[in-house]
Amino acid sequence: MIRLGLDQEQIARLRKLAKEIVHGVAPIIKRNTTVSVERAIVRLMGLDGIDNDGVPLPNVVVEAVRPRLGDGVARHVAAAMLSTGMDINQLGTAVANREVDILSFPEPPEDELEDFWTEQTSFTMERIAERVKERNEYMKEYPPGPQPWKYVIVATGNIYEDVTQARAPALKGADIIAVIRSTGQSLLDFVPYGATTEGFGGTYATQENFRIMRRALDEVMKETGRYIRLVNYASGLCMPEIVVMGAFERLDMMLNDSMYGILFRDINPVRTFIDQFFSRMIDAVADIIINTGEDNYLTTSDAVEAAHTVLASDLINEAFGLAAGLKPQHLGLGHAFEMNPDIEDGFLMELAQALMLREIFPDHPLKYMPPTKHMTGNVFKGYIMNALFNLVGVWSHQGIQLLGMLTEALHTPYLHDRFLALQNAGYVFNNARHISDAFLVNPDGPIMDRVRTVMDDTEEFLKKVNDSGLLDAISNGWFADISRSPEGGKGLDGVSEKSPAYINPYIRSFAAYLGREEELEKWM
Amino acid sequence: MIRLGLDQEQIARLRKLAKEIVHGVAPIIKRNTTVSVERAIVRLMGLDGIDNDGVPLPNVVVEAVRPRLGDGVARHVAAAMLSTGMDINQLGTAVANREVDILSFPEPPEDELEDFWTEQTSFTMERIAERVKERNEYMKEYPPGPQPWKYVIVATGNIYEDVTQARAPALKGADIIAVIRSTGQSLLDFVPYGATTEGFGGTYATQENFRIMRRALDEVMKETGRYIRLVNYASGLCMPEIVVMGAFERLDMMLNDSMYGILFRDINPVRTFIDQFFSRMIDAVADIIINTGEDNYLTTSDAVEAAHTVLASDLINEAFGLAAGLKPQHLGLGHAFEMNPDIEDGFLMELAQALMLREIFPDHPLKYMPPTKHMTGNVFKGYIMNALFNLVGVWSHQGIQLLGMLTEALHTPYLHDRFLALQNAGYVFNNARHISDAFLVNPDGPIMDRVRTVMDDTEEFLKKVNDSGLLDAISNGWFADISRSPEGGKGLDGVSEKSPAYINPYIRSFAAYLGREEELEKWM
Amino acid sequence: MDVDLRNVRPYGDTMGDGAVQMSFTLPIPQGSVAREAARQLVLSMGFTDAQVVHDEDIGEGFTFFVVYGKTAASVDSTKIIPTEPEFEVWEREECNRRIQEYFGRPLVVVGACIGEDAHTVGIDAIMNMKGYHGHYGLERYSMIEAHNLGAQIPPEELLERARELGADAILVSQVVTQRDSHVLNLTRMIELVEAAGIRDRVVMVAGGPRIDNALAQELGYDVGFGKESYAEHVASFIIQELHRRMDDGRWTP
Amino acid sequence: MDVDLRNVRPYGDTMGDGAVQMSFTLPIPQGSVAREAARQLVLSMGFTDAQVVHDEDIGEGFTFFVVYGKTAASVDSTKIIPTEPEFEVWEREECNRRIQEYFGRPLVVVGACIGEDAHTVGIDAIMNMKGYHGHYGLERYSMIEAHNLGAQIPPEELLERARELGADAILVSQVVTQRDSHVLNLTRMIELVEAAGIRDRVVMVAGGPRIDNALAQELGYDVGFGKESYAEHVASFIIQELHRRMDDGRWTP
Ligand code: B12
Ligand code: B12
Ligand SMILES: Cc1ncc(COP(=O)(O)O)c(C=O)c1O
Ligand SMILES: Cc1ncc(COP(=O)(O)O)c(C=O)c1O
Repeated sequence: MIRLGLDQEQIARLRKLAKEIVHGVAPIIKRNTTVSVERAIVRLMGLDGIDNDGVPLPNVVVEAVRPRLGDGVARHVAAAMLSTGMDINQLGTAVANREVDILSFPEPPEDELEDFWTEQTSFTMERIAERVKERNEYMKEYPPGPQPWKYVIVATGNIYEDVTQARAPALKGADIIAVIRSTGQSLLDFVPYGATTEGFGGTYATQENFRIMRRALDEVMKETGRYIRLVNYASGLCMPEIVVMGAFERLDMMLNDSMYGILFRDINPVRTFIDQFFSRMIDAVADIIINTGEDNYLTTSDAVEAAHTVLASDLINEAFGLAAGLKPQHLGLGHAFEMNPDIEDGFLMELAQALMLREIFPDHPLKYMPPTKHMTGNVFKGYIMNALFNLVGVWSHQGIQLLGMLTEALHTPYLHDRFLALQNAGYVFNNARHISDAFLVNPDGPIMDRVRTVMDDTEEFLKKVNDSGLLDAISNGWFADISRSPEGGKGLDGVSEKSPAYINPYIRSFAAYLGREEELEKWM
Repeated sequence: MIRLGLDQEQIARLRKLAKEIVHGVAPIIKRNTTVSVERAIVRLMGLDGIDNDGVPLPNVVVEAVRPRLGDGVARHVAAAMLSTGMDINQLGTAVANREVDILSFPEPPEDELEDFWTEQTSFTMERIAERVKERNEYMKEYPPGPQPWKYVIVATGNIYEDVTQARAPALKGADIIAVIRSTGQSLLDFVPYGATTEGFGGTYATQENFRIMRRALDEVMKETGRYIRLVNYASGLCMPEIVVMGAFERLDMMLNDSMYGILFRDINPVRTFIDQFFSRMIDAVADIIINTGEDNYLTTSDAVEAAHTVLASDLINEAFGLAAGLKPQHLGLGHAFEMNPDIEDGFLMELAQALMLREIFPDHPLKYMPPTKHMTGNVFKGYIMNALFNLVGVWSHQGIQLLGMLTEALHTPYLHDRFLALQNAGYVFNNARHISDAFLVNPDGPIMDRVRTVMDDTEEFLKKVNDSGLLDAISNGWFADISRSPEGGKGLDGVSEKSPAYINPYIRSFAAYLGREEELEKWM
Repeated sequence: MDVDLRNVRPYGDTMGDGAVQMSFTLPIPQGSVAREAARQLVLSMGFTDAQVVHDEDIGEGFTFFVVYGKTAASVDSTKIIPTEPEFEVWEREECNRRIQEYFGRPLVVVGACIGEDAHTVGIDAIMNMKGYHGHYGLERYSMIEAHNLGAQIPPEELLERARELGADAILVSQVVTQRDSHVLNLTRMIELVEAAGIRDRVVMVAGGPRIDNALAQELGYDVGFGKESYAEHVASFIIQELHRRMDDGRWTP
Repeated sequence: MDVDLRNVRPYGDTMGDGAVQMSFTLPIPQGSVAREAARQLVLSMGFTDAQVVHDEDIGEGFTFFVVYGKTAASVDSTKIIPTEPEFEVWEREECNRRIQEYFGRPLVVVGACIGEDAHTVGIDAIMNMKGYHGHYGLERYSMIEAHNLGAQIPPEELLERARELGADAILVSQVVTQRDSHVLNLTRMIELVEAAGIRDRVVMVAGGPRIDNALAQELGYDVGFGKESYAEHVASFIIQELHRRMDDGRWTP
């Protein structure tokens, strides 16, 4: 394995800055809750289904509690359930049918409540633990392929068509299948329900769709003897709820960035910071690898100039993630091969950055995005850009290699686009398998020049962000050349200040499970 | 520039073995002449044209001398010209028309002969020198592109169509255009005449075709400001004659291998050894870079197992070439990227070998052949194999990069196949321009393992060849798994033992020009 | 090179050879039936020769093919009327000068990427100060008042803002085309503009990598711009279109 | 997956969508006329949709295109009769056993790559001891006497040697196909065999990467083998063909 011999003290300084930066937003996270966190809580309790108008019951219940959301939905649900003896789904249906006024029940005695929550949370924890155990057993029996894991997306809009499009590549070597969501979903303030066949540019993330795809991939796993990981997207207005669904349906990875929704979906920053934190605690408990979206920065900024923002954001995502209880092996931090292909020595700069990230994040399953922005209708050129990308992937031991599609500039992948992508990666990975053992980096060469530039720029940038605070940095447009203010963006009305009566019973059990009571106290 | 730090003593041993091997065949070369050498002599004197049956005049004249070919055609031609006062073309026509009996003239006095040859050879030397000067001036005014030079072939069979197919890539970045010959030509014991439009899998090499293409490329040179090199194939039964034509028409490179014709065209070994020697002297005088054909070995043998035969043959070709007066900068020694793409670490082995050759032949414009044997109808896969090939090319500073065609397995290149090949090389070369400055070779890694294996195998192999002699080695099938005996093959009847009266007046003037009188004495 | 312009055919290595490369997938398992099916399929498209040079099982009973063929089809290139918009392209300064000269006031241009489409880079390339590939955007034109609303803007909102701002031109970007979502959105937008009775008052411009002028015009837009269009194209077109309308008396500044 | 086998069409991401990728060059300069010509050309092949996704000047007035389209063409895969030869493939030992059983003597097979074609690797793959891709060649078959004459063999010479050796089968390899040189050579060969009056006595086998059974049969051969054929295919076919002829009384060992 190649070593750059990076300055460990500088790395420590970078990490320290990132930690300070994220702690800067801890108070605002702790002070507030969101409708999506509250909906996630009732989902964790087992609430599912829709009302007669198709509104998901978690939305129905949380809407009903809305006037007193600051208390937390848990408090009112517990009171109602203890009073009526209903289970959570009965309660949800009753609320939907306006048979009960959820805010009308008396506060139950403290000890009864204590027992109630112990029972509820242990039911949830067991449900998740079962999935984790299942995954571990499967992985033992059907060991997944080696890294870089070959990751392909399916995006037909129709879950049944997606199954075909997912099974074929899984049979032909894909390690990970990601089901892309319909364009609009991340801005919906509810999670659609049931099996769906009508998405645009992707398929709705629903619990039933998760189940259908999980089942299909488990079948392939049994046919091929290889565990196939399933990914979906949590980012958006329902981030924590989708992670709950993923935890219940044994998804293995979730797109779960601390800032993507803010920058690329114009979701309110406060809303996002709260949502990402709670959802990542669930990921941690469910042993789900998160993927972050730094690659997106390079679609709006120049990849050469903005390289340091990627590293900076990776460090911030790491700091948030560690705070929420994730381990390095859960942190699929993002970066990308997005330089203009006409740049002299562009390949060397890409390689430099990939090697640098590998050394800064040694235990993290780094998520590496292929060329997208500079792909064109010249599918032949695109195919060799993907080959060089794959070479960097195997050379720098990336964890998660999102395979580049030769038709990236044209359409969501056709079946054979994915096949060709697998063939490309398969060829390059195998044919250059031990390339990192074959070479040492020239300490005076262009690789180290690039690494030093990016690291120094990152340190300066993080200092600046730390000085201004993360919210201000975002509103100054320092990330991805996009500016978002803490008072703007979608979903702000779903943020409520917690009342002194607020409870979220899962925090305690998650914290206990993760052994992080003290740290989490600062955050939630 | 990357350094492997090869064992210089071992390299010296390899060179010494190769030198001994080629000197082993010097006596046989010196003892004999061939019809093609003799035809080359009259061509050097200026003979050109065809008789009424379309037979080239050089063939007519040499056929006429055939009964006393051991004296050399020069002796008889001189006598005839001095007696009749005809110039060489008048004489040729007269012979064709059976107006003179070329063997009937008296031996002229020694001093008259001396003057005659001084005049003839200086006419020839000047004609060639003018082309060399022209090239040097053009190259100054229109500097050629940097190495690796991008080399593409045209092969329509029609010289006019070839011009279109050559101009387009030259405008789009090709540095070298090679006009491939028709399938049958190398086994013809004459050189076709005039502009031709009817070749199979290539276009006949004729002096007029050379002229047409040279003119077209000089035009492109003026349009683009870049000198475009022109290549043709000399190998075959007319090797020295074609080199004469190339020297006269300012070709810049010639395929001119010492063993290719033997192995791949079943041409008699003795004939080939003589022909290659004389033709390379002409190359040397005309400042023409030769290309050798070691790549071909890997089309019949396995590229992993036979790698050492490539290096061995390169050393043999070098030794022959240096003996004939070529300089390292004229030696476009061949090798190829021909391993099965399914091999783990195949890319590393290819890279190892390319770096090794670069270090063993530091001043030689190495000629690097792309994947051919393992190309299939999957043009996408083929395109990325070519990308990795190009990466090795720029990494190991190859001199002459024959661009791989994605349709290699299908047809001689279409216009856009060549364009895509240029785009592939252009992208990879530029995007990884200084890769060799970026890395050092791990002395304990897979690159050095491979290099050591190949060098050791080569040493053993050369020892074996030296022990048995080159002719026996060839007849044992040690090169390219093909066995050829010195008594077999095409063109043996064109070999004649020299009589004591033999003269080849050009040997002396070439030797003088090249400053190698002593060495050449051993050979011709 | 001798080209028969009335009879233009693909060129491989001989004029008129009709050489075409294709690749596609058939939903039948790899084998001789699939190969023959692929060959017949290509022949049925008017090819005189179809070589199935590669076939590969890509899973789930699908087979991927590479085919080289020679087509008998040709086009008469002398009869081609390009569907791309015809207008003169002026530099930024020239645009500013013409606006001053023709209209005597700055033009108001309002743009957005509509519907659920969140791709801003295209509309930004046209509108934002910094532009794209060294071509400054409309915001830098002294005689253009450019309002870029960004992405994921409902058509209703774009219309409302355009009316508020007194837009002379509305720029609509669409990047996502899956299941024809761009067609749906573009149609919705033009319908709203027409229903609002302001169609004559505004130049309607559509753009995006998969948009072309023919499609845009079919949908009722004045023009459509695809990949590699820049602010100067858009500005020049708008000026010339409004100038035309002024001449016809259909529009006054 | 729901496939209508009577109506098989290319598949991109929706059953029946007809998605096809193409690339080709037109001999007209890059620009809007060329792009429209490319589009019309593809539409004229029966495509319902043709997106010119890339066009690039490749010099000398030529333009290279990449086009994605949706074809309306389909094939009825239930009606496809594969043109590939139908016979049972037997392992080497099985072949030897059958020869012994059917004919009681070894079969004599003579092969060459004819004409100016110098590609030996293909015929070697079929005939030489070591074979290809782990499939031993005919020389290793104890009940086959294989004579490989190599490449660049004139058809006349191959015929003469075949007669001398009393060949039961003649294998003809052709790799170079430019300007249909393979057709010329294969035709010349079969004509010679017929003229010599021995056509019934020998199985005529053609092979090469661009040869297929349909072409070979059209030219008068018994069978043609393309890429990925091995000695066992050739041996099995020859045995079955001779056995058939024996049954018909057209041939005796
Ligand atoms: C960058 C990018 C993103 C970024 C967008 C960031 C941003 N703020 O814009 C992110 C990562 C967020 C993103 C997300 C998605 N993307 Co996206 N993305 C791209 C990508 C890589 C580049 C697009 C780009 O910026 N090009 C550069 C700009 C300058 O070019 P342009 O848009 O063509 O604009 C030029 C012209 O078209 C024209 N133009 C454009 N608009 C207008 C308007 C007017 C009025 C005029 C005159 C001209 C004009 O002028 C511009 C300059 O010349 C493309 C792939 C590619 N290489 O093209 C995919 C691509 C466009 N994305 C795609 C998809 C499907 C998505 C998602 C829907 C995937 C998903 N399900 O999650 C999401 C969701 C987005 C949503 N809700 O719309 C698909 C679209 C497929 C299709 N044809 O339907 C593509 C083609 C990728 C693919 N192969 O799947 N994407
Ligand atoms: C190796 C090679 C050479 C070697 C040949 C060495 C040798 N001793 O054979 C050398 C370097 C000498 C060579 C030279 C030339 N070659 Co060449 N060569 C190739 C190459 C790279 C591989 C061919 C090969 O060995 N394949 C492996 C064998 C095992 O496969 P195969 O031949 O298809 O055989 C299999 C089947 O087809 C079948 N089969 C074949 N024959 C037979 C016969 C029978 C009876 C049966 C049953 C089956 C059978 O079984 C085999 C095993 O499955 C191909 C490109 C490619 N990747 O295919 C070009 C290629 C064949 N060559 C080509 C050309 C044009 C030439 C030249 C004419 C170029 C020139 N003008 O100089 C020369 C001259 C050769 C001549 N006079 O014929 C072209 C042919 C184009 C065309 N379709 O017309 C190709 C396709 C390259 C290209 N794109 O231009 N070549
Ligand atoms: C971190 C992250 N989340 C989510 C998405 C997709 O989000 P959406 O579903 O909002 O399009 C992406 C897209 O690339 C991403 O990088
Ligand atoms: C050294 C050399 N000479 C000549 C040729 C071509 O020879 P011919 O014209 O005999 O096909 C080759 C082919 O690759 C070669 O490598």
